Amino acid sequence: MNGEKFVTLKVNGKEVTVKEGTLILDAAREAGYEIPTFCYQENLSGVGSCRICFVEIEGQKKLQPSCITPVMADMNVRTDSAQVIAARGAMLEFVLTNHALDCPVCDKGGECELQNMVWKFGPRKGRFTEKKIRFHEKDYILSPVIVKNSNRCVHCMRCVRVCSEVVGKAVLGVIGREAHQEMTSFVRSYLDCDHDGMCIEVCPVGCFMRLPYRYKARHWDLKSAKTVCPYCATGCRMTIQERDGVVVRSIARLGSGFNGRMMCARGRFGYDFLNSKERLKTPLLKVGGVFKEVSWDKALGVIREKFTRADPKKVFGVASARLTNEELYLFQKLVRSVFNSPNLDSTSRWNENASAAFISAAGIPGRGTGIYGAMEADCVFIAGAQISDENPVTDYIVRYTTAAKRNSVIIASSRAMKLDSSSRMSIRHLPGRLGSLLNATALSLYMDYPERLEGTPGIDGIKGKTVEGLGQVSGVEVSDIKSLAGVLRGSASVSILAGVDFLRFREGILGLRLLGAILKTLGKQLEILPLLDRSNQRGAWDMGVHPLFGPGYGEVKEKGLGVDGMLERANEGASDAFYIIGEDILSMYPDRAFAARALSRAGFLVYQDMFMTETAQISDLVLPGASFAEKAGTFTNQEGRVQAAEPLLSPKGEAKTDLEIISAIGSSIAPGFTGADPQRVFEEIRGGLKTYEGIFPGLNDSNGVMVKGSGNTLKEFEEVKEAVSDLGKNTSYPYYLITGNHLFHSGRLSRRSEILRGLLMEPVIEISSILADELGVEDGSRVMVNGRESGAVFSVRVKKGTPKEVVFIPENFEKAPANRFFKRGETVARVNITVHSSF
Amino acid sequence: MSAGKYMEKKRECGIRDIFRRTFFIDFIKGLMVTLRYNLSKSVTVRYPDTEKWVPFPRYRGVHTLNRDEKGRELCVACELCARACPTKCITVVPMEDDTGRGIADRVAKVWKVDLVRCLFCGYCEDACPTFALRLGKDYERACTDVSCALLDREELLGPAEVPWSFDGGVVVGARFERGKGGIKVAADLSDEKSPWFERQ
Amino acid sequence: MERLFFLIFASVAVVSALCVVLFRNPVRSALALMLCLLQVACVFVLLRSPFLAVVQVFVYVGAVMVLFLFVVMILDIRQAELEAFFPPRNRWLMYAIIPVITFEFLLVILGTSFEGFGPGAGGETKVEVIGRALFTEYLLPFEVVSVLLLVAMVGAIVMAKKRWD
Amino acid sequence: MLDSALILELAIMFIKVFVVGSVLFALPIPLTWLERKVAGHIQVRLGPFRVGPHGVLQPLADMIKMLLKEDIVPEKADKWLFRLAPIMTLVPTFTVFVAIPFGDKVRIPFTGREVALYISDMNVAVLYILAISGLGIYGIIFGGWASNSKYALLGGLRSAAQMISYEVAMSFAVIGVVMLSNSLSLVEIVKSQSGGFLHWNFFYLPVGPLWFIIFIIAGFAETNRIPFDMPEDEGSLGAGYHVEYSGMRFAYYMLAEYVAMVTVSVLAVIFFFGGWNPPFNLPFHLTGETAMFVNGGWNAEFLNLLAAVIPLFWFAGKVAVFIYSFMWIRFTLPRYRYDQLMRIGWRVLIPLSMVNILVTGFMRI
Repeated sequence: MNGEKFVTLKVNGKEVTVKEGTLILDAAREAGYEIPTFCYQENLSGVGSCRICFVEIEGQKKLQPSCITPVMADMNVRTDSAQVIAARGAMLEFVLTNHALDCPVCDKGGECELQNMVWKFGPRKGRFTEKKIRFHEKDYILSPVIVKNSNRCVHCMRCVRVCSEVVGKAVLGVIGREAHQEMTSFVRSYLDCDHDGMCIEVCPVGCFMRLPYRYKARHWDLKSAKTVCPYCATGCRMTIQERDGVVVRSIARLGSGFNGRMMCARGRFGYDFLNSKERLKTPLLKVGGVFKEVSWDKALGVIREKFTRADPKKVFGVASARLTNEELYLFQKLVRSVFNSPNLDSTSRWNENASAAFISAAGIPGRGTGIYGAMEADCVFIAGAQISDENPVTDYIVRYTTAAKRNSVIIASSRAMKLDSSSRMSIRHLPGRLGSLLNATALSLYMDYPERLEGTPGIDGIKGKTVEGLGQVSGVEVSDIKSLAGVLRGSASVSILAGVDFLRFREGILGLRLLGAILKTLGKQLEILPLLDRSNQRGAWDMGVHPLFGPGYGEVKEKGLGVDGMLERANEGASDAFYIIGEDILSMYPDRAFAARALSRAGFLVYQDMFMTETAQISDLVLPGASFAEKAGTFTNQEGRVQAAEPLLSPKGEAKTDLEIISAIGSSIAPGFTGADPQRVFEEIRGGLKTYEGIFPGLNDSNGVMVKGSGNTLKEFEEVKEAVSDLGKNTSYPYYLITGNHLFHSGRLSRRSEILRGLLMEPVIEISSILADELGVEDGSRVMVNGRESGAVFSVRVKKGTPKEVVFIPENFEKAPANRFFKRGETVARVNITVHSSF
Repeated sequence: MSAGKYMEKKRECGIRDIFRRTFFIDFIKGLMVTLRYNLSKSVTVRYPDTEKWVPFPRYRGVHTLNRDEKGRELCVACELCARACPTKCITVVPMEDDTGRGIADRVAKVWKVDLVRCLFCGYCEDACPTFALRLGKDYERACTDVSCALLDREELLGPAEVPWSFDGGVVVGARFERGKGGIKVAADLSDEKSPWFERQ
Repeated sequence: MERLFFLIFASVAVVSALCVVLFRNPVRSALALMLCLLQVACVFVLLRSPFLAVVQVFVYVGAVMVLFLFVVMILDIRQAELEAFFPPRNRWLMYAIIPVITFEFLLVILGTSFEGFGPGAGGETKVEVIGRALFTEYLLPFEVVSVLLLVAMVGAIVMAKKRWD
Repeated sequence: MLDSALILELAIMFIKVFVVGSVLFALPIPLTWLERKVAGHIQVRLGPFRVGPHGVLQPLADMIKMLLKEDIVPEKADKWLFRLAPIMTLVPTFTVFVAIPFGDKVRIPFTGREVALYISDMNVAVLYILAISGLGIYGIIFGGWASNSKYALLGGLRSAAQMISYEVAMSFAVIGVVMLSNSLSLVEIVKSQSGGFLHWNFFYLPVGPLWFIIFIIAGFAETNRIPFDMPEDEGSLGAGYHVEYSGMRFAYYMLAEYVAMVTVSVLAVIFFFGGWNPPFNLPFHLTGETAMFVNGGWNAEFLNLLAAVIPLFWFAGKVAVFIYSFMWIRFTLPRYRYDQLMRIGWRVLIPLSMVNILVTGFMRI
């Protein structure tokens, strides 16, 4: 970064000074000249295959492809000479010799790069009269979401490069040579990949196409809206497009968000839950055990009656972390100032003390940390995250940026993941023993610099332990710990990507804090980036939807109860009214049986969501809410990036946006409550929260706006008691069950998407290859998984590199809810697995 | 002639002129003209009772969707007609279907035209890459409710009353039919008659 | 029977004559006057003078009354214009003249013997008879009346011409 | 007092009035159809063709339409006069026919009884016709005035001015005819023209044709037909005096117009073309006069009947020619301007007729 050299060259007579090693293409673009490109794709390695980007360099007889030629000092480049222009036309004519001219039936027609380029530069007439090469007569399907037509291929290889360099699957390759070259999967077989559609998005022509969007519309028919992906906290900027009120695709565009063209399968294909027929359309009131459609006035009347009569101490509110910032802010205002209750939370999966401690340890109240900034560090330490499954796009970003920068990626996880292949070191620890690993690393560092690290907060807790002892507890070799400590010691800057496993297992938060403190004391430049799994989790915390702190992490008068506490109180019968927005507690709370029992005693239960979820079915009043595509607002992703979203549709039937509903409830109880104008609410947030002061996220703001530091710290949570969980030894249930989101699913919302269900329908269990060999099962085999109180049949996915004792069941399947295997207070469930014979 | 001034025709006072005026010669000439027309054959096309005008091939009437010689739909639902339409009266929703046409399995699920908005400019015809869409020779669209102005794929794909092989530009025999569904003028293409401009 | 017809015609004539004066709308008055004149023509027919009857209709009803109507419709006679002819301060004159004229009429009617009036015994009066009488016995009065009419016409044209200039 | 002869007389009279009245009422029905057909063919069209064969039922359809149409009386109209006016136009046009002779006296077969083919032969018939037809103007003036619409009023006034202007010329032309025939009775006038077409007033050269031209021009003007249809000038007046009328009341005006057209045609035939007289001296049994005296036997009675009917056909044929001419001219000539119309009336026709009277007078001496 220092000591970079700059060179000066002339582009069309204009002097430009750029870094050494810059491509001529980038230099010319910086100078403001247009050079058409085909095979060139930002962030991918250059191949220079299409030769569209030819430029003339003084002193060189031949034209040079600018996308792979670096600049040299005192070059004189011409991008618009007659020779260059003739060459462009000739290259396009050449590309068209074998390109099937079936634009009228091609899905890409109208937004095709080749079309645009020929229109702009190309020959109006080709001289090629021979028969074109046809690879096949009919398009063939590569995956439930990808369809392929090789006749249109222009051999730019973008798909192959993106597949291996960004997605890391390398399932696409080149078959054949020269004009017969075809980019496809091995023997055109069905793809076993992330199904993220990156190959579709980068394809300049209609070679890779979306199967769900196939022959649905032309891009000019579509109405678009910029929004933010609702599935995880990576917060990908995306554009959803509808035709005749039906959302037909979501795309990510270059230049419209930090994610560029990157999106995962969920974001790119999970839009169709918006069109679901099962969406709730009217308020439903349970009368005599049966839901009856009622009017909004009636529903609001019932709410007013029940909530005003309730004891404020016995009123509970839970809002999903998928709502917008405005809605979350208004929700906490409703609960705190209208219901006068301190009891509110934004998630049902983890304890409020744990989350507060994590927030504090990960420095979330501070300013936002950009992922690209974090990736500048010498060492990237990813801990407690199932990043490839829960935050796929973060995974992509980590992969391609570290590949280019060659910095060290170290992964600590109890489960193997795709990113392992891009890492310098992958450490497998036992589930729930991440804390011991971190402590061991901290101890190792402490032993290197005992004087400098003396007095670091929390260091006393590990003083009496040994690296070996802690390593044994965590199930990690001492040498691995030592080398991890070595890499950290040798790096000038360290980024820690801390995932939600910290919250799921609760151990390790102190370790994270300790390690962070040690690294800071050692003078390392440290960035901690939380990796979260609900799209607006960070926003929910920022807005103070948490029992222990208020908006902007400010103090609250009275600390309330989190979901744990609420359910406990409800179970005791001390609940009068319960207001839940979008959080399917029943299917997400880790102990399903307890949650069901508690909610059935919860007094008057109001549930507000888009679908009739399991929790909705046991509630007393169901209010139809709106999806992200139907509301305007802002989202704050895991980095602290605030992005605005605009509505594309209007809510279905009589449904309303959650902001409107919250506002209506508020003003029905307390007249004068804030109105349902997102703009005004955001202004209120901006005025009240230091974090959001002066933030004006715009729709065209491609990178969003980073939040500022709130100035508040959550010091009091630093001393959270935390013990190493007892994994126990149980021979009848020999395997540790961990859970999380699957690559194709996020919570239960994505299960409403037909396309995503087409990608993964039945419940799966991920087991290690060693275990698979032992059991004699392979991918797709069916096994019976038994917990102490329940069991279910799963389809097997074998994962190499996972420890034998660890099995993973995604929490997304309604047929086999993972939370059935859990008991309250227990973070790692024990199960046994037997081969299920369907005969 | 000076500008802006009305010059009265100079009065002639010759013998012929006096004769002309006295015996109303001009008037009688006029009467003879009208009498000649009165006795001549009428040029009226007896539409809709017995005759009907079939327009020339370049006439732009109601849309037709055509098939190839094997009877397969030519339309590939590319939506270019809808794009080209200045009044946005065409709606195309494509779908995939096995048509046996080879790679172009794209066909129209919905192909609707709203003739109330259509101005018969023919841009859609020009835009069509497969010659599937042509403006036909049908011009009878009067009915008592707007539904007959909304034509969909099934109606347009049906055999046209005047096939493309028939050149047009002639008057043919016709039959006026009044049925439950409304009125209709059925043409008998084999019964060609002279066009009106060749009559008298 | 003839008497019956006479009574009908006469009474309608009287009533319509009253209407002429009493209607406020001049167009209706003209209509009533027309009716009155038609009744008189009918009475002429009863008196075996079809020629007179026809001439009455032709001249008075067909021509004179149309001109009256023309004037009424074009001039739009209203109260104010009438008052130009009869200023309120001169109205006593009108009230004075009316009884005088009435008295004169009564004198003439009472002083006239109506013997010899009524339908002629010799059937209808032929046109030839009238023509012969006019051009022989009453030639002078006829010519005098013609000259008078000519003078009136010339005078009217002169007056009209004056107004044009 | 009422003996059987008188009753029979009255009965015959009623029958005659009834027949004439019904024919006159029915006549516009074929005439409107004819007018449309003539218009169509002159314009190289077909005219009405869809209601009935060759559209003959079109007038019936129109009549039904007229009957069913709403009778609108404008709010600001003089309602009483508005309702009265069409009747005032209609009545005189019908009354004129009291004096029109359609034929001479005929013998009814096997009875020996003579019946005149006219309602009344009055000795002032010519004057009567002029006087009565002049009354038709009132309906138009009152209709125009009562509508309380400027278009209608202007139409009515134009009509009145036009009729008065041309009444003079028409009267002169009739005086000429009276001078030629030496009688005011129409029957006499017709009879004076018997004996071949050279005896017709039209062929009393040189004044006969001139009288006819004056008469027919004035007749066109009196009936408000093209080229003198200023009162209903669509271009400047909407529809003229009847612009506010609808339904049956409008139909009355139309009826009156057609009957007036028939009247002028009939008068032209009687005054100038020998009425029911045939143009040539035909065999005796084909002319009315000679057949009158044949008596007895089937053959004779048949000839009698023939003799009674044939003149009617001559008369009707001549009238038909005139009616066709009316239509023919309508679709040949354009409309005059109002000042042109007045100029023709006052500056051309009236001086011309005065000169013509002098010439006729000298010729008759």
